[in-house]
Amino acid sequence: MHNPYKPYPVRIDDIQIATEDKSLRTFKFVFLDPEDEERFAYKSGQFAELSIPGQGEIPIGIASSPTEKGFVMFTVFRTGKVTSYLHEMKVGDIMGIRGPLGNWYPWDKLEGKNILIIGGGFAFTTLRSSIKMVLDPPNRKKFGKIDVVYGARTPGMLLYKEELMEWEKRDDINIHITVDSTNDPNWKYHTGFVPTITEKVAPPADNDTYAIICGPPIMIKFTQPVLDKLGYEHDHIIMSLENRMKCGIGMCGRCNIGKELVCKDGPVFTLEQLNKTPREY
Amino acid sequence: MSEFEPKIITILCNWCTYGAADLAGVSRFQYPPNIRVIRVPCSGRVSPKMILSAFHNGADGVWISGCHPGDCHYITGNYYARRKFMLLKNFLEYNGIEPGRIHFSWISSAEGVKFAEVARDVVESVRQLGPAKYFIKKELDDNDLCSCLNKSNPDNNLAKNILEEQAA
Amino acid sequence: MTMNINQSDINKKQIDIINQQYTEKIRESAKKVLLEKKVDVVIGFKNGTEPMTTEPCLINKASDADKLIWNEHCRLNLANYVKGRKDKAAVVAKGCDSRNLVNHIIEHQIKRENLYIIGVPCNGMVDKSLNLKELKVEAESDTMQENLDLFPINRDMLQDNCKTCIKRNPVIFDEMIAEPVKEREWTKEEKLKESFESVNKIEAMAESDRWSFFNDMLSSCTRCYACRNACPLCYCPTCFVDESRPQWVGKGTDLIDVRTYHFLRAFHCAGRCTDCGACEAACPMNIKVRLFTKKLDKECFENFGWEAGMSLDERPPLDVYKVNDNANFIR
Amino acid sequence: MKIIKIDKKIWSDGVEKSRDSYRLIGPVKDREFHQFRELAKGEQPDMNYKNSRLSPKSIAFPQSETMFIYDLDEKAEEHHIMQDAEKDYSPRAVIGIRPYDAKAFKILDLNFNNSDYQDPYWVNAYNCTTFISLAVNSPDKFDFSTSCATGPFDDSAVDVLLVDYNDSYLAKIMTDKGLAWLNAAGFTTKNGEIDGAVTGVSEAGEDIYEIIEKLKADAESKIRSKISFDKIKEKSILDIFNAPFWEDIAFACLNCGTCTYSCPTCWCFDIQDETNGRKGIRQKNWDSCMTPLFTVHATGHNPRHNDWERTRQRFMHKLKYFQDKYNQGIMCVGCGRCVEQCPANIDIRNICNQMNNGE
Repeated sequence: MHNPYKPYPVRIDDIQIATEDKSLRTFKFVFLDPEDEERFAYKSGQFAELSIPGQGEIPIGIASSPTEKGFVMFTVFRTGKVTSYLHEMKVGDIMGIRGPLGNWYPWDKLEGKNILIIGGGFAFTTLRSSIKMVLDPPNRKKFGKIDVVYGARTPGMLLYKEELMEWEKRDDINIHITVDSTNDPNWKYHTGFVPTITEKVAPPADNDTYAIICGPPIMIKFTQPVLDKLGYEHDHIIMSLENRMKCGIGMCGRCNIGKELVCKDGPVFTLEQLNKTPREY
Repeated sequence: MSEFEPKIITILCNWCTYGAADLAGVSRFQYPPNIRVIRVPCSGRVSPKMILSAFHNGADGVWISGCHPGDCHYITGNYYARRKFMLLKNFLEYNGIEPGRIHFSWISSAEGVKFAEVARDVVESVRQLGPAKYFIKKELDDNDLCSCLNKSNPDNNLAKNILEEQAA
Repeated sequence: MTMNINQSDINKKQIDIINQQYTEKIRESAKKVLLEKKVDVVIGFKNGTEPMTTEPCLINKASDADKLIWNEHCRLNLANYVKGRKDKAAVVAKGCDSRNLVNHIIEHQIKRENLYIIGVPCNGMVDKSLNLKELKVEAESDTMQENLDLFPINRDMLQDNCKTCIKRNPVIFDEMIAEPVKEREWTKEEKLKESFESVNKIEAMAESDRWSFFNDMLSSCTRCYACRNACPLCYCPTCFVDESRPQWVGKGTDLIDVRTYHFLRAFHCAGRCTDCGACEAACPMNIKVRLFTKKLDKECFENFGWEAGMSLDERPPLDVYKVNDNANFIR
Repeated sequence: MKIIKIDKKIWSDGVEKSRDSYRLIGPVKDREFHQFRELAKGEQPDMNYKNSRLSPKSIAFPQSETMFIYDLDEKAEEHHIMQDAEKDYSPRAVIGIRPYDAKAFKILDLNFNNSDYQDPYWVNAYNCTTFISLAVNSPDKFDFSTSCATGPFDDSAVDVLLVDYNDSYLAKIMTDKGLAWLNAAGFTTKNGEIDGAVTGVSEAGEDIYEIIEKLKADAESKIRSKISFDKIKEKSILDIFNAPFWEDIAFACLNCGTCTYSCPTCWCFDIQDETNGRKGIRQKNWDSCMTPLFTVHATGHNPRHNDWERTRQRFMHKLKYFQDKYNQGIMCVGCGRCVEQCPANIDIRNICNQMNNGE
């Protein structure tokens, strides 16, 4: 019997400081057993449990794209016991990864559609995975127009800045970067909160346009009315949730919102689905 | 027993006894190497959680030392600590810990000699008692064989007997 | 009416009469303070869903006042239900509840002016495990009511802490629903001997016996934390058992972790515990957890002459010191 | 399905004999209460027990179970890699389990064993267990199992249902697994023959079905508390979730874990690492939706911050979410443990009826 609690052993291959305040680091992991990489086949939007023996496990969205081979990547905010420990770990250290877990953004349904991706702060990880996947040449033609609104507090808090700059230059994706504020006189992108920028740049709502939102609760709270105003249907608004998790496989019982388990039935839900559940997230 | 070398967790206040330990060191007063020093700002900072943690993790004894009454860097920290320690010591003993496992002292930063002397006494007293017996976390291992059961100790009905006796 | 009644003389019928009178007075007071808008809510007991059970309840309408009751099964400590409240609350309080209200006030958990204390002179609470023994009758049996009618309340039937109660009447109150009951008068020596008898017995054991006595006593503990949650003293935003950096207590079933939990929980109540017995009343495994807190009560009484919750003007013993406190255990 | 009659005189010898091929688990009195635990050699299950204080779910879902072991010593081989803990899944028989407690295993199985994931610790332990159940002739006053699609004589989740009848146990053999245990106990011969083959055991006569039906009807008639949940199913989750009665229902609740730990169908758990020196274990521990730590985020945000919200979660899970998710009734077998043990008289029967009938 496959044991879903057993992590695949991995080695830390690379660690990059991701933001100016050093509260986020990006880790690249390599599977000790190359066959585990195949077993770990994932889709953009899924998450995994990072497992550090002696410390515990944490559910983190997968930031690498299935089109990137040879490693999996996660960007982790330092906050609790396990993440603090992880931030102290070094390249070459051995730990575990358990997954992939949860559902993913509905890529089948999104084929042939325009996609508006809205991200805020360090919830941009699975969105980075999504953008990377969509921009992969064999995939790009499957989708319509791609717009991305991504905001952070300051320029230094933007994740994956080099990639953002690259995407900025492309003409098969519209990147709208914004920061809450900056004192950089040369800042040539947007300044302002994500909902405001979304209202300005979002493509018109129609049956062929879907919005994917991932960000802090406050951003989601104020973006949703904007999308309503723009006329986005609730089944066209796709959101990714977070809740405290342990097992990641729908058994331990803590992450539920109503009868849905965020770890297994989610983390991706349409707003239409969420409207029917208690807001316990 | 002669080969037994006790491990003593020693919690010292920064302003007095830690200084005394330093002084004992630079003055080359001999004291046994069995003590592992943890420095805290004040003896008032010491919590019972720390004492039990020391025993969980294999300490054979605990020694806490701070400034003499009236000399606290924070004026009154050790006065409060004194009341707490008295209850703590008595409560530990009530739970079954032997009296010689836990020690308290006031040693000023000028008392390097006293530091070495008390260190020797503490180590000796714990050595006499032998390795710690209580509050030690067990070796971790697969516990399946007992884990399918609700814990129970059918042979030991001590509590029941005593309580019944009390009820009678 | 004065109720100078010797516990052992009270039988079930008398108790019923007292309960009836108390209940009526409590309802009357509750109605009055709600109608006069002296308080926003009244916290008291209502009947439980089974005979000999009660449930703490909150009412905010005078028309609901008739839900309130009083009997010898009102074991839980209602001070536990007022901590942190911001509104004005009336609380039905027996002696020990009032002592815990005093604690709350001096520990700044609640303001005296937000409380209206409906004082209840207490005749003691019946031990809940007696219910099980005496009244574990089969569902088809009609003997239950008979059992209830014949049920005499004597000292043997009281829960342990009530047997050695030092304050049956409320310490502070805004009104009393009956004349105070007689308090037991005893000397310090009598107290040390009788009130702490259970502790004295354990102290008399050999060290290793004490260790195994408590191991055995706690072997059925599931760490449901009912004892902690029923205790009015336990209001830390994060309990030490939930701390993760560092994690002081393991979360498995290791008996050492169980011992550690009970040790630290009791120690945290040192100098604050009123011996209200809510912890034991709540324990689903009927573990005598008061044997821990009672030891610390004894220490505080013996060394500092302290009994918790008896006065609004004195600080608890671990919050104060004397220059000449006992130091003979310190080198 | 066959019914045999086992004389009580030969019962304990048979139980002891079955030990050769089974680890035996049964109810024994431990201080005040009965508990299920592994029976020591020569120890018999107490067949006159009323109810065990904790449910027997720990047979396959222990309060604390080691999943993996690991070594943090970099010099050790395979350091920092989770290794499977050793397990003993040799056949176990649980003797005297109440029919509704056995039924609870079916409910837990929905959670731990589904088409997407299988919890190997649960699945293996459940599969290796034979349920020799004992019907309840005299249900106690907290029992409301008949309202919960089970009951004192429910044979749907057991391998053998024993009925205490005068000087005998009537054994209803429900599965091959059950027959195998009866064989091991020597109550039947190897090929399942009975009549005349074993002293003290006889094939029950035709009238036995009627006798059992009568005992069953008697037992069921003694159960007086009833709950209904038919209307809960029809209402929307949000309607019940937002109903005005929750704060009132939950006022007395202490948010301790008594109900969740004693409950045979509460399955929530936690995963924890424990390290001693360089060696450690990863364990699966019971957890309770009553504690704030159950759901608090690392940021400090807690979706169920208030005490009463956690109480609501427990009852919504058992009586509504479970119904909606699995369409197999409620997540409760009516054993009455939570009602009996709750320090604050939180009574699931009342709450269920309120959810069913309330606004």
